[in-house]
Amino acid sequence: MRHEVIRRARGAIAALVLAGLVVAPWVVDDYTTAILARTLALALVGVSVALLTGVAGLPTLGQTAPYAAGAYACAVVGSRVSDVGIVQLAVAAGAGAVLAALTVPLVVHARGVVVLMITLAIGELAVVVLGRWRSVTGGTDGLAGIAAVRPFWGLPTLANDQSRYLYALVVTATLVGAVLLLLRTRAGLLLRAGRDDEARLRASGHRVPLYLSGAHIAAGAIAGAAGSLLVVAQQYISPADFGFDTSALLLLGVVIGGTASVGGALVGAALVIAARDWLFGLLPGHAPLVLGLLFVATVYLLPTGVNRARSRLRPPEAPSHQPAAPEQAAVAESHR
Amino acid sequence: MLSVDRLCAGYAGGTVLHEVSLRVRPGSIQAVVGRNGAGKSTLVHTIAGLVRAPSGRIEIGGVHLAGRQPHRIAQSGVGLVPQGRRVFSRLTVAEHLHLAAAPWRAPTSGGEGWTVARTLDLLPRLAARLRHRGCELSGGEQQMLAIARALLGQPRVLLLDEPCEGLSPDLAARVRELVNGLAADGLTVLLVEQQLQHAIEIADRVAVLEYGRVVYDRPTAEARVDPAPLAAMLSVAAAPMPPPPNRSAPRLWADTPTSPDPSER
Amino acid sequence: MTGLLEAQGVTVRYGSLAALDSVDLCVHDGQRHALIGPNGAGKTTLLNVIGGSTRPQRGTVSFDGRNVGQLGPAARARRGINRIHQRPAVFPTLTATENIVVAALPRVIPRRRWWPGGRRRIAHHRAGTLLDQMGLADVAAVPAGHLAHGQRRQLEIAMALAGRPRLLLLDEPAAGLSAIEVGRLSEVLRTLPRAVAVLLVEHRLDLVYALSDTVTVLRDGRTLAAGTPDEIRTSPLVRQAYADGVA
Amino acid sequence: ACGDDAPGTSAGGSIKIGLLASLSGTYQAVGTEIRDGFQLYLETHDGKLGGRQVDLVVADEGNGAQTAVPAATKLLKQDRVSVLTGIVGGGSVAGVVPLLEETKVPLVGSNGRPELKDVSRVWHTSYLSDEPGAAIAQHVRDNVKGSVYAIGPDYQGGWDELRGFTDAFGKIGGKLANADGKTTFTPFPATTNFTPYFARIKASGAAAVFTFYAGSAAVDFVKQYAQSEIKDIPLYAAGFLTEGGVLNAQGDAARGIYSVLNYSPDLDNAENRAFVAAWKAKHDGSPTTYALASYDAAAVLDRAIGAAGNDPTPEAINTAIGQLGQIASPRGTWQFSTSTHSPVQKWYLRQVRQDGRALSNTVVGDLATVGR
Amino acid sequence: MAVAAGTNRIDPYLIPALDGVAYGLLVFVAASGLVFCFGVANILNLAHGMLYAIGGYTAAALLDGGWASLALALGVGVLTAAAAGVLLAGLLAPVAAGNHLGQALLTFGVALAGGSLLVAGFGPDDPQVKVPAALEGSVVVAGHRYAAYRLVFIVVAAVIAAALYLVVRRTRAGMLVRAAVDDAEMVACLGVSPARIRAGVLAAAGALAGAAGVLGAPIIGPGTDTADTVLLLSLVVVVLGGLGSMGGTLLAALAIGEIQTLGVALLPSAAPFLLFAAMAAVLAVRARGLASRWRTT
Ligand SMILES: Nc1ncnc2c1ncn2[C@@H]1O[C@H](COP(=O)(O)OP(=O)(O)OP(=O)(O)O)[C@@H](O)[C@H]1O
Ligand SMILES: Nc1ncnc2c1ncn2[C@@H]1O[C@H](COP(=O)(O)OP(=O)(O)OP(=O)(O)O)[C@@H](O)[C@H]1O
Ligand SMILES: [Mg+2]
Ligand SMILES: [Mg+2]
Repeated sequence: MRHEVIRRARGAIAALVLAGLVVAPWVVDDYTTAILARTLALALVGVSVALLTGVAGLPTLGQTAPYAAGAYACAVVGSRVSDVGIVQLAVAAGAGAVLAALTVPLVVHARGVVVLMITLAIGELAVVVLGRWRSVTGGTDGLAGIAAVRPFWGLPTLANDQSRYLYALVVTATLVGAVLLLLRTRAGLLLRAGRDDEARLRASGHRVPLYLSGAHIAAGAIAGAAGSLLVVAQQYISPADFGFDTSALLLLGVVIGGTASVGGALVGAALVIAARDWLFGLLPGHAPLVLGLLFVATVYLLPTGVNRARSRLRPPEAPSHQPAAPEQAAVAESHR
Repeated sequence: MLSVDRLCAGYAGGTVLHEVSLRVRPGSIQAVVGRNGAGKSTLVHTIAGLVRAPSGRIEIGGVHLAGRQPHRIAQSGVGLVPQGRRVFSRLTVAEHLHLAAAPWRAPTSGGEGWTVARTLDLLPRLAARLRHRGCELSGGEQQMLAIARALLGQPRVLLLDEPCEGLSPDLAARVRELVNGLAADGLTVLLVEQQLQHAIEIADRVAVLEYGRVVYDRPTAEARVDPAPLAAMLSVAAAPMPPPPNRSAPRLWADTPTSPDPSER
Repeated sequence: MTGLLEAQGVTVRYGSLAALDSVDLCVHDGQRHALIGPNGAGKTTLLNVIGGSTRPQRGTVSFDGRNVGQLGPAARARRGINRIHQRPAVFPTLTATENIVVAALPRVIPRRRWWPGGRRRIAHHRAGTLLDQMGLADVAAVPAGHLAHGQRRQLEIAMALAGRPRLLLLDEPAAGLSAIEVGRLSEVLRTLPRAVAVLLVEHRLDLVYALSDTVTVLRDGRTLAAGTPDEIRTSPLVRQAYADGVA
Repeated sequence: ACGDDAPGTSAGGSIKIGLLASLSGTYQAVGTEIRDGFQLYLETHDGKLGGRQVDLVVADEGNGAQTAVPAATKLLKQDRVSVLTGIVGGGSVAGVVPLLEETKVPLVGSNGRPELKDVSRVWHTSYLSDEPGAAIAQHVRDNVKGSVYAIGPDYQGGWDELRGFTDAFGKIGGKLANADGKTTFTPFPATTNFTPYFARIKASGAAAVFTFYAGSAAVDFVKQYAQSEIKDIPLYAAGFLTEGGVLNAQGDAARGIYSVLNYSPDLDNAENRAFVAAWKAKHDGSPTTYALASYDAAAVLDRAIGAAGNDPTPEAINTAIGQLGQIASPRGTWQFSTSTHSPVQKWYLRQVRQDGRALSNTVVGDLATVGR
Repeated sequence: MAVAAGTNRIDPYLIPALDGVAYGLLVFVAASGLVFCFGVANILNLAHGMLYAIGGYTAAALLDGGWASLALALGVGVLTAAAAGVLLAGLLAPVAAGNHLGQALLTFGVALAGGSLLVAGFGPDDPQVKVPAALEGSVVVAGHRYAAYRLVFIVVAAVIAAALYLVVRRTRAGMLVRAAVDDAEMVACLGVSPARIRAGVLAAAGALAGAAGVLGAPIIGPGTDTADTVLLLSLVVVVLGGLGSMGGTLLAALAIGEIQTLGVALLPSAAPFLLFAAMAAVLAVRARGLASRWRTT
């Protein structure tokens, strides 16, 4: 059976990658380790983006908002309350979840590209707020000099790149594992069903908005946690870290990874971010050019990952007797 | 006219059609029946170029078509009434007709060409719905629209995938008459039909598809004489078969009082 | 006694066109009620109104004695109104089994609530039996998007049954089914528990007469006639309606 | 985890210097000037600083911290440079500082300069963002009969530039025309259309306008100003409004604008004549303050590395910079302030005037010497 | 003067209001390419901003203050951008129609690469744009001086909007484009190549963007981040306008214009939030409205 083989191969590759990541800090130099740590944080946001975009069918450009909320919450807690990683992680996740919960009313009823624009607005607004709320965020110049964390009570603080990286790796692995488990349950099934044909899901008695809200909040929590990882990895945060280009790159990374697969999203996002950071150091002045060409190339190299018509933002109009999804109705409006 | 030779086709999931061969003479109707999932639509789609055929030949008037782009095939005179209507949901009925109409394409069948007016008085219900968009039509109306769309393309070869699905019995009967008449005008027709009776009623040959293989392909005359084997193959009660179609005079507009009771047919 | 489903004075207008014009319909517990009529008569629209996906301009729909006019499709489904659509609607990327599981979940009550995956296991079991009943066992693991047209219709019927309906709305269930599958379908419908009421829209009149105990005829959004199959079969009015439906 | 050779300095008496500047994105124009300025100094001093062959590693700062930080990490942790220079954005500097602390490498910045708690390793050859405004306040006070409208972009740079002016201006009894007496800040970089603000200025009855914009925003502002109904109200600005490439894009619209800056190509001193000549030999157009600051950064390093002895470790260079004293420069001599580690320098009043075919910023007077 | 302003409260808002209209129409013109490409033909083209920039740089390179040069720039800009559009269509070939995220990936890549090539070609500094002297000056409206060139867009926008509407609604080509959105395979079965349609669409979209780039250059001039600005505004307009309805899009553009000008003039403190807050609110409310129309549980 072909699928079987593919699944096995995927498993093997995943195992290899994980092993590689574990030994990485001892074989590569500090720079690479530092970059990797930072990349892990962003990849984790990528996972939350995939959860919404691919699994729940809410393509998002706004995950930078809960991400930022988590990061700043963590920074504040770190400098004023506690330097214990677990605490900061919890607070950050909480902050992300709360922000996501607040924005639920904006997104649950929208679909496709409309969600994309609403979330984009949310992200941009978040950045503006960060820039002006100087007492807490330090304004557009950002927050520096954040105290190093200790993963757990009684453990030493993370003083060097290796330790920070390993901390990020452990957290990321745990959270991704949790997400994968969650998707194996009924929740995953229902989300996929909703993405396929929402009207049908309703017609068999499911509370779709409830599920979507749940997914949105969960994604927010993950992004928030990722935020605290960024603080640890970078010891500095500024609104620039949460700007539009970050969310755009993350979305594209997720697309490259094949929207519906969490593992793919993780890898995709990581690759895109790493490529960017690496190129800006390596090819001063030509990074955007090369990055752009890479994107174009991936479309041709990864036909299966990208060219599936499934990841459409505007599904084909439903047949007459199924209620049209809001956005199609929007189209209908416009065509009256 | 339309000939399919040892055609294999399928999807990523696996091969569906195994060495299917059919030969449809000009002006004749070839019926294809078979269980759900047997491969009928796949056959139709492959001929229309919507499904790639790794091996086998598809010829129309001696021209090899397999592997061509769908629009090329359509240009060479193949009309399709797909299963499930597939009308354009955002276009109004009028726009459908305007789009499909190809007056510049000479009517290749013997009869006069199909104009919007002619299709409308064949399917009067559409005339009353000109401003409705595809997604605002009832199932049957969509089916009518799909038929009209195919006719307006002035096809030489017509592929009908369950054209009567969702049509009221009388309208279905009228559509069968229409198809019959078209054949009389020299059109080549491939008709996929679920109800054997209806297939036999107008077809010249009937083929049975089973798991993507042609397991039966005979003139309907034989089936009329001895329906047993065919009926057995489709495991239906061997009901008395309808009389052979009268091709000489298409009775399109002769109003035939039909009743909603099949037992009276 | 009052019916399980009562629709009164239901009117649905699309611009100038009246798809339904003050239609009354009453379906009793366990009744097999057929709804026929020429194309565009308003059958599907009526099912949509009952199912809750179309809101009528006028008229009330009450189910099980309660007015459900304000409820959406999901709420009605949870109360026991399940349906299949005229054009088969399934979850294309989910396998046939998963499709049924999803449809079954809302009405599954696990024996041990705290047991993880309890609901799922029950739903899976139900899915297995339904697939066998509908003769889809051999495509159980195929993504619904890869099923043939008829197979999808069968699958959606199975999904509707999986929801443990008290009222089953069937919009042309036999359309596109081959002889064998039609046979199987009528078998399934015949063997439905009496508790389940069925509202059947169908153009295959032989099936209608065989399966239903009451028939309502719609035409141009109005109730033309209602009665037992035999009355309808012989009514010249109905005959005329169909004939006109053509011209 | 790898090779612990003394960072930067390697056998052949050469030294590794990292230059971080925006070579792509919004600030590319400034970034390239900064790179060219530094390279010009190297070329005119046969590739040596402090007698050591310079191995210059350039990295792209991009649009801000999110790209600057990883690039700086590469310079500091992979290339292990012994000095970092350049950096356009204040935010980028803020983001790089923690890395400097960690790697104990000094930064000789040549542009952006945020508020910093600890400047022990941070030096700037440019200026503090609030200095231009402070320098021109007195002149505006003396020459404008009436209140002045203050408007600027809504980000750290804008806040500082305008605070510099409004504070000094207020101290000496100047009055702002702004409705609430507070500076008007426009969303940045979102604002491309300034006419609504011009309407408010008109309504406020201001006798002059003080502003600060750079890059595209500067072009939009000036062009729209010249077409607006307040085009006759004199416009005073921190120099960057009409500095470098933007002046060309603004064209005639910029004519007559007053600006304050620490440099102008037509300054008359030996260093400047040499500098401008060398620059014009390689590039078309005159050098800007950005290029100058970077050129001076090289000059600073030249002397500091020379003074740092035969093992110029980052630490040694850092201490050496602190003891440089007066620095002769195309902008006139200046020196590092001991408290802020940025120049104590003279500021000039310039006006956009016809100069041959092209428009240019001509010095029309000296302003205060500023620096703490 | 302060008194005058005091006596007449509306006066200071007159120019912003008028400017809001002109600016909104400019935005509409800038977005028109995307309106057609994404709104109507459902192809998500993130390189739209780059196509606009092509027009802008052409204008900067060719305009010398004479009318002839304006015509020339317009011609060249339109042609180049249209050609770029066709190229884009070629690149898009392997991406399934309706696979927006795939399209986003590819076109975003093209935008990045193309954008940096443009900057490499024309230099990082914003170039100067010399419009004909007649348009350079300013006219007096209701006692206020006002940039003449901006008024030009009232005409241009009207023309483009009308043309788009007619083409999309009335012509066979327009119908084909819309049909291809619903079911490209069936369009093919009518004998028309979907690939051709796609190429045509992108060419047209390119032409529109190019024209907008040339005409808009004096106001939203070419520069390092023109592309992003234009793309963002265009996306907002298209989605806010309800994906493909010409009337809706015009309204959206005008609304954005007013928000960016009158809104700013009325409550400057909220300026940075206005645009996105308004957009999110409107979209969310509309979505909820539609949702409640077909009744979520
Ligand atoms: N897109 C697809 N991808 C993979 N497999 C498919 C696809 N479409 C159909 N199949 C498979 O091909 C087989 C034949 O399908 P097809 O639609 O041709 O049957 P059919 O004879 O038309 O059935 P029906 O009478 O229900 O229309 C079925 O087993 C189906 O599962
Ligand atoms: N969304 C809509 N907008 C406008 N008109 C509609 C809409 N939906 C249905 N109609 C019209 O209402 C009438 C009834 O449609 P309905 O689908 O109920 O007919 P039906 O009885 O199901 O016919 P069929 O047997 O062909 O399915 C049709 O004439 C159709 O054109
Ligand atoms: Mg079929
Ligand atoms: Mg119907």
